[in-house]
Amino acid sequence: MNALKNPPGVKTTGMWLFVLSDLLTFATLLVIYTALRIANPDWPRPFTLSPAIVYATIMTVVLLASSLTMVWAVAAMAEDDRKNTVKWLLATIAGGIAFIALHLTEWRHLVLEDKITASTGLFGAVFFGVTGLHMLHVACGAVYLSILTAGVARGKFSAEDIETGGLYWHFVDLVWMFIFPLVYLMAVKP
Amino acid sequence: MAIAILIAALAGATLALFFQPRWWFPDAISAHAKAYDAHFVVTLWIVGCIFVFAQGLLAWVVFRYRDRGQAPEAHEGSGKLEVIWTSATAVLFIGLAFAGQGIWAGIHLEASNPHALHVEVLAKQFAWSYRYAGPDGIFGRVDIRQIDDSAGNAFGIDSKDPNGRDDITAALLRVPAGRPVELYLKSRDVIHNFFVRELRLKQDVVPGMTIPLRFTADKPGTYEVPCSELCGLGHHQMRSALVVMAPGEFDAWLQEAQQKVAAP
Amino acid sequence: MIIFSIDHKVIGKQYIGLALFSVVLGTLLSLIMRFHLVYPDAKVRLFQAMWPDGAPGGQMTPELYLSLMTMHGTIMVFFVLTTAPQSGFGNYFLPLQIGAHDMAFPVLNMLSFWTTALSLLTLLAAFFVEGGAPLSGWTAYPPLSGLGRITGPGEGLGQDLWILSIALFCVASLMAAINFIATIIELRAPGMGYFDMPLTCWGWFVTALISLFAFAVLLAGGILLLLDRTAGTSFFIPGGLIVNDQVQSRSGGSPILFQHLFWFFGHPEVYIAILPGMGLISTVLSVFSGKKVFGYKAMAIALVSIGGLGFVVWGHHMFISGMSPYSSIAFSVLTLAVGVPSAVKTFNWLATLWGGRLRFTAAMHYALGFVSLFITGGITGLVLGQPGLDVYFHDTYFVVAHFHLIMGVAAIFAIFAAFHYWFPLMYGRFLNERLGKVHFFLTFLGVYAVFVPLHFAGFVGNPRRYPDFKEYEFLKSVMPLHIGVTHAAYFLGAVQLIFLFNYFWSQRHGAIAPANPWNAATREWRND
Amino acid sequence: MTYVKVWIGLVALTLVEAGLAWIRTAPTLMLALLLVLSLIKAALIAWWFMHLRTHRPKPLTVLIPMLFVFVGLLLSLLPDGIRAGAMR
Repeated sequence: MNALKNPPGVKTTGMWLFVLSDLLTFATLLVIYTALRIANPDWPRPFTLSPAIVYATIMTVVLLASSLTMVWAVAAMAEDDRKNTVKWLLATIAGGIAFIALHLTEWRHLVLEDKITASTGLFGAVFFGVTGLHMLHVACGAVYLSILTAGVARGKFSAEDIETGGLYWHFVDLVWMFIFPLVYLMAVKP
Repeated sequence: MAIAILIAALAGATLALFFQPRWWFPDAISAHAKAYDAHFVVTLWIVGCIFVFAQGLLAWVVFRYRDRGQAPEAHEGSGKLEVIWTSATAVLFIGLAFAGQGIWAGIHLEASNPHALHVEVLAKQFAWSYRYAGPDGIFGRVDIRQIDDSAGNAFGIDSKDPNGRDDITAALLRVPAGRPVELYLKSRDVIHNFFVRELRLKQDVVPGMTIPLRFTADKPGTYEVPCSELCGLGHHQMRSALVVMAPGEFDAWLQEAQQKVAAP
Repeated sequence: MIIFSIDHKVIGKQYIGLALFSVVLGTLLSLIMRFHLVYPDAKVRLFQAMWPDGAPGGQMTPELYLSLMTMHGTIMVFFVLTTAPQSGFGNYFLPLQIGAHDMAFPVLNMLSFWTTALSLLTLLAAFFVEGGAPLSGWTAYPPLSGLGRITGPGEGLGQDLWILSIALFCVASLMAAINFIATIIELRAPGMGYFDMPLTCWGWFVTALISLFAFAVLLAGGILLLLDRTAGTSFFIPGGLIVNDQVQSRSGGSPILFQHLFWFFGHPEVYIAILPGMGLISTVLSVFSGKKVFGYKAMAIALVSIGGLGFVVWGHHMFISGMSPYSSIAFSVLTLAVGVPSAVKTFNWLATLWGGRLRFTAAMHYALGFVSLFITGGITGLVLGQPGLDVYFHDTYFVVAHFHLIMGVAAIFAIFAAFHYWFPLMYGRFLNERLGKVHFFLTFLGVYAVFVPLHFAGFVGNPRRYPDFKEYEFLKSVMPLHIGVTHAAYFLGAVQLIFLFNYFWSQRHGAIAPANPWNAATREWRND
Repeated sequence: MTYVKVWIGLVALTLVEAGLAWIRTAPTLMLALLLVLSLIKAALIAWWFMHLRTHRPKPLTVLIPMLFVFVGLLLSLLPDGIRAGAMR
């Protein structure tokens, strides 16, 4: 069976391939969004600057912060400092959970107060479709990192495993860098 | 050895089928359709020559180099040959692509004719309706809440719009021979397809879009219109017809239809 | 743990088994369809027993026919043509050919197979739910597929399961693609450059790259379509629809956008099916003519350019869709351009044979049959690639004949060649050569007898996806043609039993194969 | 502490983006600016956080441009978005 070990770098290569492919999935959603928006000049722009955009900006900063802690976790693991790795991984997971919590609060607000759902029109469809898929990725990432954390604490996993997990986490962050301006900022009330 | 003969025989049989007259295009009834046929024949000759050449060469190589105990020659490639056949096929294929654009331009890139007869075509699961603007030459407004197939108002012509009162709806597409016709294709539910074999025209009818289609039919007759985009379980029964009439006959029909609309 | 094995050889065989099951099922569906086409009024007890709702009294309903057609297409394209040549033989032989100990991610490999199996089960489940299997074809164009059960039978839960199955298949294929690419990039034997790999590996490599990007787009399309169906969104559904006399509340979407997404995947999918075969055929032709592949580098480059150009030609499936007519011109030129590397491959195959000493083994027969079918099926692309001409042929039997020959039958001939060529490595025995040749001759004959006449139904303008041809005057003339094709199809279906018998019989009773029986030069035959 | 610097840059760019909305930049100009800023942010994340800088670039030198090509290709369906709007 798998008696021989893979040379270093295989896992990160695999993750990069996944990232590229998943980026294309997100890009497709955003291209469809663009095409629909072009086809519908009366596209709704429901977001107010405050609180909606302020809120979304905070969410963005939280997600960015979790990327920073992730970088530190990878760096710590590279020096075989498992204690700090666990610490920073936990911080990253906390950031991810905070992001999801903020996001769900925002969804709740949209559904209950602004009466926007996925079926009320194309804006809702795009908004909940794109952010929903992204949130799913964040949630999967939180689970993934939890598994890594538990493993690292028990002495399992190599620096490359953490590096690979980091790639995934940063990719989720990277996607948000497009969702925030295109879905939120381009839908601010004129 | 046997395979060489089989390849040659099957290629020959395929070729022979092209000389039977039974299964072929129907008569062309417009200038565009005739141009289509002419370009198709050119394409067919090119394709046919490639077919005969390639299959023939394959059969011959297989026959010629069958195992007779000879030593295989040792050539692994030739840059010169690669360049020659790559550029030759590139010129041929891409040239063909450009040569074919005239036919395409004849369908979609020609300007609308101001004297054209305008007809709206409405597809739904699983029937076609046609609407003529009537003497005022203006299509009445449409209101989807007034759609009522049983009352003969498949289009949902708004009863409040005076322009719509003289609109004529029909189950067959009747057009005068020799006059340009401009269709506006619309669908009420799913994607359908408007196909007239004799015009060599085929266009999807997409819900949410109004797609224009222009033609001038020359030869009177009745031509079947099969739906050619899968639209559900009645797809194969969604039949209509294009009736090309002599101009006098068409005018008489139109007049009669107008009188019917005017006197409810 | 033979079931959840992470050994690439076992997984490869599992994929091949799955593809064999699927191809038998898909073929049976097509034979039932062919029967109904020419005897639409016949009452068959068996049909009633199998589909009490779909064939009341034994007479098949149009919706049953259309659902069989949808399932036939889906099963054949996804579970046969995508799995067998790439995931099946690729998994088994790629690591051997590049000198790797296994695929880069064995567990991912196992997960990928089981996701594929789950996807197949999900698809088959559609047969058994209320309303039956979907009837919107393997292309599933909305709004027909996007509005739910209101558009017709099979469009309820059946269509949901179909989309779910495709989404699962996308995920599985992405996993497999990541695995293939990572293996080729990272695990080649020391000293083996990209241009030292056998052409089979190039075929798998380019196919995996295509999969990585094509399935990502299809996945997005599938998600959006599923949202349209279940969450009430309207990505692909325009406003003002009245379906089944009910006014629909959705608005703003565009059905054409789905077609773009679908064919952005759908056209490269054709190459996913055929590129591994092209790689293999190059090897087989070279081995059995006792020569090296003519123009190895040109062949590798041609594979890459077919893969690349394959992504810029999807619009030729949409010439009549209402797409911008200017886009059509661009897509047309690019489409005919993709014919160039295909022609280059054909010339190189002929040049490989030229001056050789041809040993007519069964595998060689299939390889030569592949080349012949590739030519026959390929050149009609020169007709269909021109939008002006495609207007007449689109959605007629001409198209059916074209794609069955090139992506269906040619790819399957490559699979037959692969079986005969690699069987000694997989089972230590030969597939029976004599049976193989008999099977080849009968199949080759049958394939031409089935698919060449269908072109002529296309000349008459015979639309595809019709359950019967009773409604139209002009289709009466093609009935003799269809009757002939149906009988040829039965002949063709029957002779496949020879192969199945050979496959199972030879595993136990075939002649014992020595090491490297074909005298091949590639690594998998080496005993190390 | 390069990572912290990069992070501050990312936050700053985010604030600039939000600021563009605040001062109500014209939509087309704003879209163009946002796309440029987002690409810069994405590049920063990939280059520093995802270690693209030090990753053996062998496969990625081909695959990342490929991704851009495919996104560009997808954009060719925008004319049909326009057309769908115009033919309504």
